[in-house]
Amino acid sequence: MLITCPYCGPRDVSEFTYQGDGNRQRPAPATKDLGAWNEYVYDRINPAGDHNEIWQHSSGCRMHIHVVRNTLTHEITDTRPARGGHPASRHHGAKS
Amino acid sequence: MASTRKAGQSAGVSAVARLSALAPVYRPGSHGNFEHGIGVALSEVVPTSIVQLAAWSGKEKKLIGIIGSVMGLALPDATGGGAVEGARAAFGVAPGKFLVSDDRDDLASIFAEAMEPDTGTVTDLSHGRTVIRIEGPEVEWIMAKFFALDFSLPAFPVGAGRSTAHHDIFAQIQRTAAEQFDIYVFRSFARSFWTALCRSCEEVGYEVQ
Amino acid sequence: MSSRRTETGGGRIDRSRPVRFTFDGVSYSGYAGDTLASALLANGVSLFGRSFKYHRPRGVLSAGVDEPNALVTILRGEVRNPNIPATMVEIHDGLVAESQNRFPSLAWDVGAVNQLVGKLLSAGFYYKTFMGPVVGPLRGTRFWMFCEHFIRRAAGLGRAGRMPDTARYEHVNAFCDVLVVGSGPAGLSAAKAAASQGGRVILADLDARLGGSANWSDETIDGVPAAEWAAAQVKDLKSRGNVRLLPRTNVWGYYDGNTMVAVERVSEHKERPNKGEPRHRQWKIRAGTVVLATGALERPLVFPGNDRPGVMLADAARRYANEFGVLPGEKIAVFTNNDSAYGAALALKKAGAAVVAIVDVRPDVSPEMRDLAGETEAELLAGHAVTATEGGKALSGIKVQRFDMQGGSLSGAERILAVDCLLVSGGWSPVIHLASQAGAKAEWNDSLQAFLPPKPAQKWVGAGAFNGSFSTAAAIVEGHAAGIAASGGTAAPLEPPSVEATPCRPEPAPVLEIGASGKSFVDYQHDVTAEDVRLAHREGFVSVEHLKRYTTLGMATDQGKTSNVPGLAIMAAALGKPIPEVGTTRFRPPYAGVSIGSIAGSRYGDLKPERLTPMHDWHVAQGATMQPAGLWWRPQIYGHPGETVEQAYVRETKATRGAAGIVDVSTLGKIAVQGPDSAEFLDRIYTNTFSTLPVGKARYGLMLREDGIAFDDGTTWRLGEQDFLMTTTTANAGKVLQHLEYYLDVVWPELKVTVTSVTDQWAGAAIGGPRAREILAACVTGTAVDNAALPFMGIVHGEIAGVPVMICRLSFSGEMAFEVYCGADWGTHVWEALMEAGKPFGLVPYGLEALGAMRIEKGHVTGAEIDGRTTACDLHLDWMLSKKKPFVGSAMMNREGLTAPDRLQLVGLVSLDNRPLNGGAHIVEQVDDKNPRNSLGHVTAVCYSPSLGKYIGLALVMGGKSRHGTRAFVSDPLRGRFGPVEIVSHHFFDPEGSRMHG
Amino acid sequence: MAEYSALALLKNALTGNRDWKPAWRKPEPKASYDVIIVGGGGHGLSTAYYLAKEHGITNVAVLEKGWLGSGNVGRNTVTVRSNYLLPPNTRFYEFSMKLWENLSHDLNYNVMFSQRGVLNLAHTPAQLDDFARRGNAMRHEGVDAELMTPAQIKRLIPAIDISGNARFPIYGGLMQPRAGTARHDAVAWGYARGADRRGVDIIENCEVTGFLREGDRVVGVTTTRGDIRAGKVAVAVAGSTSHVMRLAGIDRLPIESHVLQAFVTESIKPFLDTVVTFGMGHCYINQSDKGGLVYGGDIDGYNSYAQRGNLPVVEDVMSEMLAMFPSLAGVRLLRSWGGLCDMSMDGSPIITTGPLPGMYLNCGWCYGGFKATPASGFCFAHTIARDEPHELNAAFTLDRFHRGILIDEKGQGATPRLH
Repeated sequence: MLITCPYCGPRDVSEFTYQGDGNRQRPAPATKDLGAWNEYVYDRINPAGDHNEIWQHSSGCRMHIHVVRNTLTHEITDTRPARGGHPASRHHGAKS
Repeated sequence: MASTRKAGQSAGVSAVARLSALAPVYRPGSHGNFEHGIGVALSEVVPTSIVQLAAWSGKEKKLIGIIGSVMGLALPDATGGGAVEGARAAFGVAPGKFLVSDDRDDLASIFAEAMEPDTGTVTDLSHGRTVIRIEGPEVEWIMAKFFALDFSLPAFPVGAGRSTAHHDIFAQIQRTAAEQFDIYVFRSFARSFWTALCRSCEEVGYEVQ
Repeated sequence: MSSRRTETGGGRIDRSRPVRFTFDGVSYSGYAGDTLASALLANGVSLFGRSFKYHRPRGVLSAGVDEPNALVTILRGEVRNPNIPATMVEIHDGLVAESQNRFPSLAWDVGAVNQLVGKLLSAGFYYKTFMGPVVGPLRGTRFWMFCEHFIRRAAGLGRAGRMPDTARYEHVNAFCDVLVVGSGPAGLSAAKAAASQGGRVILADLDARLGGSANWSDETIDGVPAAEWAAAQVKDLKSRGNVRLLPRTNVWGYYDGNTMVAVERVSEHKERPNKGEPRHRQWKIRAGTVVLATGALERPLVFPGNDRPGVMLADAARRYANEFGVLPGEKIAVFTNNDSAYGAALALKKAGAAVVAIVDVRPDVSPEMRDLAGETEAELLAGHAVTATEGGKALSGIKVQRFDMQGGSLSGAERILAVDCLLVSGGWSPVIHLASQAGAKAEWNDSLQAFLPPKPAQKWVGAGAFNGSFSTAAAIVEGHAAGIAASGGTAAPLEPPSVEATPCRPEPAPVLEIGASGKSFVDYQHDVTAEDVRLAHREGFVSVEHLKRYTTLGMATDQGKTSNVPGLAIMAAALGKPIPEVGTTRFRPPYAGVSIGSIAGSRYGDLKPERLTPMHDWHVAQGATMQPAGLWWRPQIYGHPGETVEQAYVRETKATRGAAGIVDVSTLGKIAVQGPDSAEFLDRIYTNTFSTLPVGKARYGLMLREDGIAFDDGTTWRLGEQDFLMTTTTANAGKVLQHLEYYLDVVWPELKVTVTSVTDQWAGAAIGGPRAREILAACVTGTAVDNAALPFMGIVHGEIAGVPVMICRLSFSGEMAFEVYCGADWGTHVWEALMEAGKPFGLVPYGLEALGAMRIEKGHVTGAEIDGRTTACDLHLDWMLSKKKPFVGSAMMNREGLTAPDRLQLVGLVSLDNRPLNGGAHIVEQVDDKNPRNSLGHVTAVCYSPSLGKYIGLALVMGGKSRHGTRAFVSDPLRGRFGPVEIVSHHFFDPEGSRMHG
Repeated sequence: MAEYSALALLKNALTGNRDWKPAWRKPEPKASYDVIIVGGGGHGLSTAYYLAKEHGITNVAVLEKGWLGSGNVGRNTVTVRSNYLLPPNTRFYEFSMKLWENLSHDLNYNVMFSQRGVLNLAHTPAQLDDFARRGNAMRHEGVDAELMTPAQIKRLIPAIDISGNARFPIYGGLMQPRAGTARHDAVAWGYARGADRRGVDIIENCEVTGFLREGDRVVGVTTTRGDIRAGKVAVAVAGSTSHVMRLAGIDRLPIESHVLQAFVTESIKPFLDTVVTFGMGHCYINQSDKGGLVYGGDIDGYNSYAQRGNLPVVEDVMSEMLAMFPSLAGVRLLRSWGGLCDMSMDGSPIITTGPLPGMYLNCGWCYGGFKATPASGFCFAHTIARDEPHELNAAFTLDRFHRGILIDEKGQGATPRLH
């Protein structure tokens, strides 16, 4: 599998570390709502289809990137720096 | 402010000779299948200073400018963009991050002076990286054994840099001539990497300079 | 044994270069260019191996990678390479090959007794028996294990050696615009077309000689023999700078992102490799587009006795004759369901064999085929079938009967024909394996009786027989189009070349099995018969996967290349359904077997690189015993002659507590945290506060995971207002860096902070003990090191022996101690200077054991306690949890499961029987060495404490703190160590810290 | 249906093996059942078997979307062990082990359970202490465990490299002698046949497309073969858990589906009689009765439903295998494949009532579900029949994640790729 790092270009998957579901929103730090924290840490949409996820180019520029990858075909349709913010408008996984 | 950073993030300057990580395994001479010629030559480059420069978002161009004035190198504003001139080298390794190396032993301090904190940070890595140079007609072939990168000249032009890894060994690579690459590896891994490199070069015949 | 070598012909062999080799200890000769199969056939050898289950004698079926029968072991000294098809072994002087799965010899094999009980050994028989008695000594699993012992010894093919393989295996990466797999006419044409577009092209083929079927097809292309045409194409490709040719290369895996994996047999065809040359080289090819021109494989027909040595695929026989100048038989017959075998018959006729008969299941044979049959002077038996074969270890004759293709019935008198070779053809199966691996289902084509490639799921285009286009002219045209398309170019379609070939319609008759009595083999190697397939049907194992798993059809080393479609056809007939409704199995990597060494590559023998500290050579020179710690090597002890490990660390500990000791701490993770928001960032990451830390001071910090569990600890030094140097445990250095980067990139991108690994930049030495300060004072210049200049957790900058150093006064050992950091390249210089300065004070170097002993005495936690399950409270680090600010983990650390009263808590243990404790022992209230139970927790670390004169340990014990002062027992049934301990506070030694605070 | 035995085999051999009957029926689905089990893998089938055997509930259907056993029971590396550290796991897997020890008889189907031992190699003293801790934990739960020295290991496995020259020398190992291997397909088929003989309907090629609801309560399923009503609906679909539960409106679970690859070499003569795991990295290996070395390593480490993996893990596993057995470099990999793993957030399973009324859930087996097959079915059947967990699965709740009562063998927290 090749992942196109927005900085380095297409690189082998072995250079990347999977950092999991990119749909999760960390609650505001002072939030006391344990339900929100639990959902953030433990609960996953886990779709069969397009999935928003985060990878780190750990054996490259070390940037974290948002990736949209189809979990049925492994086809990647979008990558962008995670620093660009949460791609909420491209929410994937609710329907699959 | 700059002075504290200089004190904190630099190993400093000394007349005491520095010990190469490769010392016991560095064996000058011709090795491997060299009867029909030398495919590549290996050497350790010992730049006195290796410094990482990182710009805050939006300050990348400013940093490139500072590198230009301190190093006398004009960096193209592109992925891995870099330039090399004798012992002076600079190349991009990550968004807004550059590795610069030079014979000047106080390069980290020079950059710390030249760079405002709101531009970015300066981190001295002079002792933390070992630089291995590989050159010769078979250089792309040997590099391809180690790294999953396209080493052809159009894909990896002279001066440009790339960050990658050979299994567990992180490496930053700059093409310093058409048939020459400088590989920056972590000092602690340098000996393992060198040994593996030598072994892979046996096939084409190699010389340690 | 007579020579079967023809007088002339054989484009691949070099008759001027004879080669000597041995097979089963007998010396033979062949020619350069021969395969082991062709050379042995030329020597008249017909028996090559024994089948898996019934140990039936087997010859050579094919001429390529699909070979199910002729598997051999290649010996290189004591290194054994089992299960290699003789058809894929290029002979060289000194080659040593052995047959397999026979005892005592290939000709006389006792395992052949299995044939006598063949009906008992039907598919899946082992599921129905060997269950053994319900009671008695063989109850439970014992009876099965007793039987299994013998079954295991009877099964298996070749034998693997025990001597480490000394050959070299290597990887290389390649990038290209177009990878062409297969170098037959389609592949050559594709490569040429793609190369003409200017991109980078790689052409790979399994075989040593490029050209594929052109090398043995008897055709002419544009007026020249096909083999010459192919050679010219290859020459042309070779001359181009943008083409790389990879013969002897098995492109075995199609992974995501058009990542293709191939293994090249670099040197195994040579008597000895060049210096540094690998045996196998794995190519990882990232291809823009792949052209699949992988051709097709001929299938055998299923009929009684179809596995007799001498029965051979028709095209393979043609290949032996044309490419190797070898006649697989002198009197041959042909048995076919399609036209292609006629051309093979003619080729063998031309090469000098007598063609006795062509048996064709089809009643209506085209006039062109009748003409061809006439040319071979063979009797044409249309509407006939072979119903049996005769002979022992070689074919002597076949039985033929009239055959009704519609009903499958046999009629009329049985004729016996004396032949020594039977060529069979059951039609062709395109090699669609890579396309299937790429992630899509194959599609059945009824007229071709074959699975054709699926729609591409990745970037590939197909050409030639792979697509089901079996004519050479079509292959060349398709290849050209594929090459252009793969390059993203547009060009006019190629004018079809003029190809002179024997006429041949590609559609076979839909007959793959002749239902006569006798063992008819579908999967040769695994001895799966047509009856086995029908038995699977009777028992309900009807889906293709159940069929495969129940009968082991297609699971042999050839992966069903020849047996897949015949097996499906028989099942489909039994079900009365069309073949596609039975399904096809998904092909998975590898296409053909690949050496494990080639996939491991350079990591074979090495696995992981070594990480060495700047002072490594010094430690080794001083006789330190080095110990792995992750990838690092660290000194365990600096043992004196005759010392045990315990004696050494006790000596080192005593010396440190009595005077001074020094330990290499360069492996601690070090991360430069820089930028205007660094302090804020650390406040969020650590449980305690760093924004209040003054410049020039260090602070011990604790990090939690988001879920509230303890993650890592270490000191962080404030070197400047915006500059921190964070240290981590050795083991977690990488994980902590990643943790920090994640929060900076994903969670708080607004923070202006950079984090950089500087572990390798700094050599670190921790020097501690009552004399440590004096030693520093004796060698440090440029700064004072007294209490005022360097208070506890203070940092100063100075020089040692001309080298700038950074010294922080902190303590892991519990002594007055200092961590001295300098540039790594000066590490040994500074270390030696410290040793020299320490000499008058009794300074000793100490290793991990003494380090461990001293930290246990102090009750400091490490990875054994911060094990991913413990909380700050469990470790009595709750004093570090700030209540003034949120931090990572603060929201979740108080959940009910993390605060339950019965959680394991850190305690100290003192051995009350004055015997050593064992790490990993458990703690119980009552010892029961016969029936250990009711564990309360476990021992995490142990040592002899020289300071206390006792064996002590740390443990995680249920409700630990409330047990202080109580008695318990260690229970270690694994090592038979039981004994009383007192549970105490984990602060054994100097709990007030008066020594380190000085 | 006829008993399987050596005698039956002989009798049938004499009649040309023509009288064997299907191992299980192929019934049409009925309009309703007492219990529907979604998922015809090992766990679903064993659940059906124990519902019938232990609880007398036989009006049961097992619905399988493809062919029976097409999930993980048909694509794992066949290891059976109970060498766990944490008591809830140790007890559960040891109970499973006891069921394994009598399973062939119980099912009248030889599942080829072979107690050849499972050996974990340790490469540092700290790792050996860790293993001792685990072994002692097992011994305190009544499970067999032994520590082995390098010399003992060499005697057991002559081909292993115990030389101090190895990059990661072997300091010792933890052995569970009663652990071993079983024939994976036979387990599925044996349970299917056993359940079928007790009246359970096993319905293949029947994909669940939705759940029938009355209010909150689940009262049946819609399938590609029509609607089927049921008193209780149990879900045991491993890697497809999130997908199936989403059909019931549960859109988030503490589960990620990952791909795990497995490998087999060509057949070789007996080389390795024990299951061995490599400690510096992750590689486990055994040799099948057919002679193939069957082995695997880590999951690929990203969400996937593709049943196909990628090259990096393949290379890692091969390298680690050769670190143990350097003589195997020339032996050839024959086949690789991928399976879906329902990775939970603490690495331990979930067997529970709910999350909706009328529904029962069995999932989160990560890549260790095969050895659990008997106990999983046994406990899940109990949970379904009694509407409360068996004491052995009482800890395997769905709400334990939120409550922080985790069963985290590896101490990796909510990072499924690391479990």
